[in-house]
Amino acid sequence: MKFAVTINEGPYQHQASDSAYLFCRAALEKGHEIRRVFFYNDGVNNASSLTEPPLDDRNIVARWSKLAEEHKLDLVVCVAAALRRGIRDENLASGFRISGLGQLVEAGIEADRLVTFGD
Amino acid sequence: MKFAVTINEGPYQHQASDSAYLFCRAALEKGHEIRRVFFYNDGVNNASSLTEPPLDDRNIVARWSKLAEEHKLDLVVCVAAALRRGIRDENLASGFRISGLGQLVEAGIEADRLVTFGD
Amino acid sequence: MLHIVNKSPAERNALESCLRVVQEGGAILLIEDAVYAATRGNAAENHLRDALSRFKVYALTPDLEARGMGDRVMAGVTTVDYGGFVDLVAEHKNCQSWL
Amino acid sequence: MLHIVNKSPAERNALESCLRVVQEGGAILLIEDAVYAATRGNAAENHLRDALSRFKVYALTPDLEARGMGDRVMAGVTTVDYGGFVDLVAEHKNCQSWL
Amino acid sequence: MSEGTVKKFMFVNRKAPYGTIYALESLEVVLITAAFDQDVSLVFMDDGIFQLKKGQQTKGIENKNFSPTYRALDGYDIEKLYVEAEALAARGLTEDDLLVDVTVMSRVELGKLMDEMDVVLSF
Amino acid sequence: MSEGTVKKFMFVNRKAPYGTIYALESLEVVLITAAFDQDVSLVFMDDGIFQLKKGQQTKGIENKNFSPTYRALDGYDIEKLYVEAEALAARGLTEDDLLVDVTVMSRVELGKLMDEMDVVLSF
Repeated sequence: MKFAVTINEGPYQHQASDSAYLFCRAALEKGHEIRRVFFYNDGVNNASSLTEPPLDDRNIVARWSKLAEEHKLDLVVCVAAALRRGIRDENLASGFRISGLGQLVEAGIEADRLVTFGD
Repeated sequence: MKFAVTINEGPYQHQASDSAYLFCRAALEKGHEIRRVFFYNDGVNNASSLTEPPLDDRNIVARWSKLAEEHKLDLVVCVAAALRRGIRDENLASGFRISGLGQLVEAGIEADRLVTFGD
Repeated sequence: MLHIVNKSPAERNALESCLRVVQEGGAILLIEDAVYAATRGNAAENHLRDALSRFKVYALTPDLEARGMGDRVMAGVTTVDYGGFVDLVAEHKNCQSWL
Repeated sequence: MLHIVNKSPAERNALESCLRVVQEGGAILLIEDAVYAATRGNAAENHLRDALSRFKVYALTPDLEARGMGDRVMAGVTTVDYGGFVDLVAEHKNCQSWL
Repeated sequence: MSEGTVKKFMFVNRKAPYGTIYALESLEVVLITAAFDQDVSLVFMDDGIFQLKKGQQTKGIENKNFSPTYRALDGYDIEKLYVEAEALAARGLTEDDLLVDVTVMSRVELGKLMDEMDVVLSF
Repeated sequence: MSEGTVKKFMFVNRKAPYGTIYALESLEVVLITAAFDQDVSLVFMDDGIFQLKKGQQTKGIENKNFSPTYRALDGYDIEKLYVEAEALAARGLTEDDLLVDVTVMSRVELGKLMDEMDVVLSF
């Protein structure tokens, strides 16, 4: 089945990004396809290449980059939300791309299920 | 009177930073001193030099920088919270400085009142 | 002391928790989405009316106006601007934000 | 359809709103801080017990365990891991997150 | 690929404006979804009905008043606006207090409508 | 300047752990405040009491279990831990369910204590 996922909160402050990541990994393990992960609202902060969590903590951004690389995930950051919050190409982590809100709508149309994670 | 202010949420997503800014401006207009503004939790995202809101919207980061310049405010970003969220010297807006959590405690000790703005 | 509440009483428990803790002589300032608690006909109205008999309750005018609620403030609630907010913090020995 | 709730019933109104909207045949999945709603002795227990007679209610085991609540799940609530979460989304025609 | 596909999208708005950005960023998705020629429904429940309150004046908080956009939805052929009856009553509001024409529904009716959707989005 | 000044700091914890970061980042301020030799009180109200629940196992959410830190507070001479009696009861918990020794107080008593503080912090 084709899933799409939206994340509306940034890393660490809320559990949303953690839950979405574990959901995506479980879906992939079950052989489902993740059509797209769309980062909206503060969710765009998950794409910052400059994050550096304490060594004994999980690295949320790096974990998304790795999952994207392994499974060719399409991680899309909303351009308008990103500009508001200071995420641009120059601090965009690997595996993410910046694009328009239409990508969220398109994901909703093309996927069988769209699941939202937020606050 | 000496005030200190803490901000725990990022720009735009929550009203916290707006409210804190208007509070600080009103306090300064009344002749009070703002001993320090401390950015903690997602509040550190208020210090990103890369934000670029739509032209018809307020520029929260630039507004803080300007207020700091005009009134010699001490805008302190918590280093640990900032590293977790991708705020570093390279994307730090003017007027902000990165320092330790001790600066919050010190502000609490030295100020007559500490007001927290958050979610 | 001054208790600052910023959440809608219909969405979160912050105002309710605050009201159970405030002592005689305390004051409550409603800002941001908490200003809805100070409007006529809202579900927390009786709750707040009860509080008004024991404490001073303030609501921030700019937040009321932003939400189109400036003309619906309950009798007994005092409206203040940001300058008034600053005065309230200065007048009370300490403050707590019910985040 | 599947209703996903992630907030504690003591802090926010999300679960309560959800319960008023769920239709016969619907299912509710409690994740993150919402798992507290599925634990014995919590203030929303009767609320949820009532729901259990009408809908299937699930709670996410990793979130229960993180919070030290794995051994306190109310009878009638089905616990699932992330794989089960995925299955629930797949099995239902659509889903809504009560943020 | 998605050429020609029309899905039923519902946007569930449960949060007050200005305290958080969700109402505004939800509205932006609504407009884009309509531009994709999808079947769009908006639901205002709980504090979400405050988004439609008449008379919003944001000068004092130095923020943008985005409530006029709800009036413009009509121009994008977005006409399915549903408001929860119980939420209106619990806030001392009536339809006259709202910026736009809406269909007032009970929670139960809204629940039935939600069940029929293909995609439900909530911010 | 602040040399020698000892203020009464109170940290009001009202949020559950893991769903948000507030509990963890509050704890970090607590430790620093103690390092500044201030008079530190911790209050756990509402869902905040869940921070002290025994048996937290975070492997399944791949997050760090920071609850052992509450046990270490003693070593930093942080001994004033207050828990709201009503919050415990409303969650089906007793003192035995908590990781550390605490003083259980009614909301009214906590309110009185709060009034006496110099600085109250809440995240």
